[in-house]
Amino acid sequence: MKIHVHTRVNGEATEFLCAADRSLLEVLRDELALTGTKEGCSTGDCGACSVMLDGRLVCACLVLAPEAEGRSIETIEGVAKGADIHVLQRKFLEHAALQCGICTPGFIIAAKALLERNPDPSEEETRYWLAGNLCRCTGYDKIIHAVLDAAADLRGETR
Amino acid sequence: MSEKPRGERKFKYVGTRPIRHDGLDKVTGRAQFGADYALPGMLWGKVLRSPHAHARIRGIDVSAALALDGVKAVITGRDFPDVASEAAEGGEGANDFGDLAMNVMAREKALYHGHAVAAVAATTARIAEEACKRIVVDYEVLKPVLSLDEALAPDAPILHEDARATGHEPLPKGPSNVASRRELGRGDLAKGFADADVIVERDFRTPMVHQGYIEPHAVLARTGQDGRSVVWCCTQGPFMVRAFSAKVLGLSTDMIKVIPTEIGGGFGGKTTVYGEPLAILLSRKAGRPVKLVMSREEVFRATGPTSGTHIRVKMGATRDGKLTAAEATLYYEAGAFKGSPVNAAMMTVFAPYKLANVRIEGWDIVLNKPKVAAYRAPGAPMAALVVETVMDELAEKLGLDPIDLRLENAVHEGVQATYGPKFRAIGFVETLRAAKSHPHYKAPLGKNQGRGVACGFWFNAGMSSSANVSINEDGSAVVVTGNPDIGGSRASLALMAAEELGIPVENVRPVVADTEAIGYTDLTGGSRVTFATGMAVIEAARDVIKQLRARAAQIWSVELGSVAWEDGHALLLTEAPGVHEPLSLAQLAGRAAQTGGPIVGRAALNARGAGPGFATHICDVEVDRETGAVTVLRYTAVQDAGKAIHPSYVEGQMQGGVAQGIGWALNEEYVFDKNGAMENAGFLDYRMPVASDLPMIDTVIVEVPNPMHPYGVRGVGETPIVPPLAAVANAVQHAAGVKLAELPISPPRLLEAIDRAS
Amino acid sequence: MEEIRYEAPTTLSRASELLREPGARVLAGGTDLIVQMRTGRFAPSLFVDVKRIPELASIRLDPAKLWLGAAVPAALVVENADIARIFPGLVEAVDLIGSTQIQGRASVGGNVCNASPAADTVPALIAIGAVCAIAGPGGERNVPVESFNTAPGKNALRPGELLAGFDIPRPAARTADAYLRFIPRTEMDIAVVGAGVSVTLDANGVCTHARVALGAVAPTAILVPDAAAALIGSRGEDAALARAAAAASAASRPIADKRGTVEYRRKISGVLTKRAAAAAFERARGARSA
Amino acid sequence: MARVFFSSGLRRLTGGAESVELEARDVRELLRALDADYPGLLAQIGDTSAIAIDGEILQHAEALLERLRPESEVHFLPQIGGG
Repeated sequence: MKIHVHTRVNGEATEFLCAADRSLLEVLRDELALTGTKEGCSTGDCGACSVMLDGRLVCACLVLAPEAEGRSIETIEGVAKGADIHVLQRKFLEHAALQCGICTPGFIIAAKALLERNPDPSEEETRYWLAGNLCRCTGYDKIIHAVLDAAADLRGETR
Repeated sequence: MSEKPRGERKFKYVGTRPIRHDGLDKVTGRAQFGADYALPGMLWGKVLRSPHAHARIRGIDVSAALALDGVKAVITGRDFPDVASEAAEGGEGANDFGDLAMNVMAREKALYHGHAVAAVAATTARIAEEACKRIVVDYEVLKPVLSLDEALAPDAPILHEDARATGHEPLPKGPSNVASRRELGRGDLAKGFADADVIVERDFRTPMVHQGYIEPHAVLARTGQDGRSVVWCCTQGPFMVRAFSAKVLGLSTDMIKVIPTEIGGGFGGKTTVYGEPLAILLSRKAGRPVKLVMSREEVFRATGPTSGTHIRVKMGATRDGKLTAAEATLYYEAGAFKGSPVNAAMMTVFAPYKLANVRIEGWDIVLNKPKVAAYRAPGAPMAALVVETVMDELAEKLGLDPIDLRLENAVHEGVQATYGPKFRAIGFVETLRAAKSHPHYKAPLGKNQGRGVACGFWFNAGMSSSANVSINEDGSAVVVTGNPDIGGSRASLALMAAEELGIPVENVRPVVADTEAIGYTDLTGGSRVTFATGMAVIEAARDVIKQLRARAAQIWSVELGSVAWEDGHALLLTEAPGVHEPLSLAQLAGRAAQTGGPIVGRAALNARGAGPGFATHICDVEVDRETGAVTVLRYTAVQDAGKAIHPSYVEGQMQGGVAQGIGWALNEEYVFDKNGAMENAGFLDYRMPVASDLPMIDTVIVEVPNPMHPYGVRGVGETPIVPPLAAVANAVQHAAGVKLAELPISPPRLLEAIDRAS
Repeated sequence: MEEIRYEAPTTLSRASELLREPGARVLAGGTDLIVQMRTGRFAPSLFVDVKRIPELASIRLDPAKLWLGAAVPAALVVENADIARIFPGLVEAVDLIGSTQIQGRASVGGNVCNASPAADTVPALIAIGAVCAIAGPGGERNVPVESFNTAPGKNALRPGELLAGFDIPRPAARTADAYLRFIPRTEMDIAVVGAGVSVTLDANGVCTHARVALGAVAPTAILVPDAAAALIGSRGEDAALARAAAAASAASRPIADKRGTVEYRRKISGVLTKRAAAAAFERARGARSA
Repeated sequence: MARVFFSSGLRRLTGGAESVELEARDVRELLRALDADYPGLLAQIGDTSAIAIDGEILQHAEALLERLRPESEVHFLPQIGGG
């Protein structure tokens, strides 16, 4: 017996059917074709599947799809508003903060959650907040620069 | 078109930092990676893997799996043709097609825990998993070989009874786990050591470590009624996947088309095939598309780590710091099939130094662990670890600055490398000087803090590349190549095309084509893309320019020779300027039809003249003497890039290599239980560095042009992972006052060393 | 292959009913359960999502005690200024549960019920004398945290029972707690050793009451009275801290595994006890002046 | 006369010689000449080795037709791969 789940994804009312043991990640990718949310481990250790669930940063691989009933979900596909990309997305591009790019959606979702909570994070706060997002290409250097620069930009400063 | 004298060339676009062309898709989630493709009627594949590290497969009963509703195909070793032993060109490292075929699907024996023994395609992933559980495999469990010492023991179980050691005598007679033994060297070792005032000897062991790319291997295969297969997969080499899969399945190359998806990291680990041939065979059997995505656990258990090693190095030097002799013995784990990177280790181990008297012995050993795959400068980092810790100790004993000792012995143009040939123009000395004059090198250190220096070398590769450059009607350009973009190569290739054509890099669209849309191209590896494929792009762009000049000559009705190309315009070389206004690329493109049709430039080459890369790294650490915890405080990497086409991505390669090297030095390792099962097959316990583990990583790009490349480019991707193991180890040894003999330098191991020392 | 079911009851009684079904498992944050299911350690037939039960989802601070609902996500605990002020050690422990993403889901109750010897919150809760409030068919019963877990992966819950939350007595004056764990990385790791300490000082800064608890050095987190005794009567000077450390090392009965050897865990339990105690004394002194 | 260098591993087959000069226009000719002078050497080198000609490292197969200059230096190397 599949479960009928009603939810909002990136602001849009979205319904889907799923088995009780499906993860939100599987439903986003395989049912809703929102493949911007990536799977790196399915054990909550890499952060590639980071999404916002009712305004909370979570790993979609560790959320059961039925739990999304009545909840709102934000994925990487919802970060850019129409033609305008988010400051974080722009800064990741300007700072060359991605190499292969597989971890990038997760980093942008997680960094956005950080800046919404803390508009002026220190380098250390940023590194700890993002410790759940693995990147194997960059050594994190340019990612941290991009996030701190985006924060400054959002504060109206120029670094 | 005359090439400006090397080094004096002024670049307009090369060396700038434009936003990569594929960037927007990757920050918005639109970019499609291996697992992001789906097709109507698609089945889900799942692989059944051996729960034993060493076992004879007596029989496999798949009937219960086939009986399960939703199961459409099951394959085992019996469904594959026998593939004869044959050296596999086009991949990385020493591959053998016979071994490769047995690695993707076990036949008579399962040779490591996680070795594929069967695969299923079903309508859902859950059904495929359930079907795997219902496959009955009759194993005769054999004693596994889990360490180099066990493998070499006289009574060791033998992995491959009918294999014999190759290489240089003396070799074991009869069956053994020695795949090969080789010797390299020259001069008089005994005399060299006799001439030494100081001799230092070190003995190190390093564990298997994984490339750790974040994207698990994924493949989607579709086979038509005509038996032709189309394969979407995340690989470093679509042409390699085509060739290797065809070989393993006994198909002709033209039966397989490979469409490379975006690739989520590889570092060498995606330079061979695992699931690709399985998905193709399942799709042939089921007559429906099959998607096969590895779990993270499968990636760790069944895809290429790099070798665990045991390395001994002995070096001698005179009082004034001249190296007189060097000897190395290297034992490298190949995993279940021959072909560790020990050869490269033999050639790189002493490569940075002038040495008249050298002896290097390299052993390639098989044991019941996953077959190793290439990993960033394969074989070199572990060898450099030992040599560079020895150099550090020599400097200490001689009372010399560690960089000065290296400067005293550093190789340069014209010096004969320890592995044979003479070096062309190289930038090793320049990296040492830049490191020595860097503020980091003079910065004060606090209590329990230490600084380490280490150097590294990597050959870099050339190999085959094809490129097409076509001009659009409006004068913009499309650059088509066959190398998956693993770290910004689209941008650097576009920059080179823009430089030649004289148009803004934004007007150049770089495209990664499939195996039927571009000429043969070797894989994205060996730090070759910007060098070799870049060379092809430059040549193709120059082909375009030649055609553009001809079109202008036609329009002006003058000789081709009197038309030059400068800054995106054709100009008439004549005493009477202004007779003909210069024609822009856009103008010429607009008149293409009337001057002979579309303008398309082509190049296909086997790039010669790859320039060796050298690096010098400085690392500061702090040690907690009560817990053995190590904190990396500061890190500076200096490297000769020849010419940095897109400096941001050169820096990125350097920073990424350093981060991987730090993980290798401090925490990463394969932990096996007594039966050969990996105990830490996940990101929680296979400890790759997280953001809070690392400091900012400073980079200094040195540019000593490679004389063999039109822009002076050298590969940069691999060299950065060579020095960090030693840089970190040297720093820790100074901070803690201990001598290390094993990686990783994990807290328990370091605390033990500290307690022993005090 | 029979289908797995999912229920999200809104009352304790309904949850307790559902949990009587064999194969039913409580789903709180899911950060342990879902991984264990994927790796085949459990094959639940029914998920009972308890996050919609008010008692389990609430934090309540009254003059006598703090009520911490079992299903409250770690992030809400870490962000709660009152808890941070009163129980800094507990917050330190909760803040060590996994990544930011994990803390958005993982609950203190789940961390305790999972009964991992290395769970970070358990020693911290033991140090501050937290009590488990268990709801079930036979009504409510209370069990001190130190006796809730019985073995690795095993706890005191009976069929139909679930952990509703924790009653944590508000500390006396000049009382403070601290929690430290050791991991090889700075984040994303399982404790090699964890140490929770709570001390109460008199007006002269002399310790009158102390509790020391260790994680990851025995099948379950352990209370170490000898270490506490070493602190009582002291001002937290080095000699006392050293005695507490020795007591902690002596009390730990660790196993050797991929995360640490026996000797190493013994040593580190001493080191962390010393450091956590020093932090607790420091805070308690501050609490006095404040 | 191209000069061929032998690493220690090969020297037991060259009577200890570290290098020899040979008359050869390309690598293929050079290998033939070596085989004539040092039986077993070619077998030892094998067809999976790499060959360095004046500093350019080539896979055995792609090296065969390389032209040799009178002052060319040739080294036999084990095969390697990058990542």
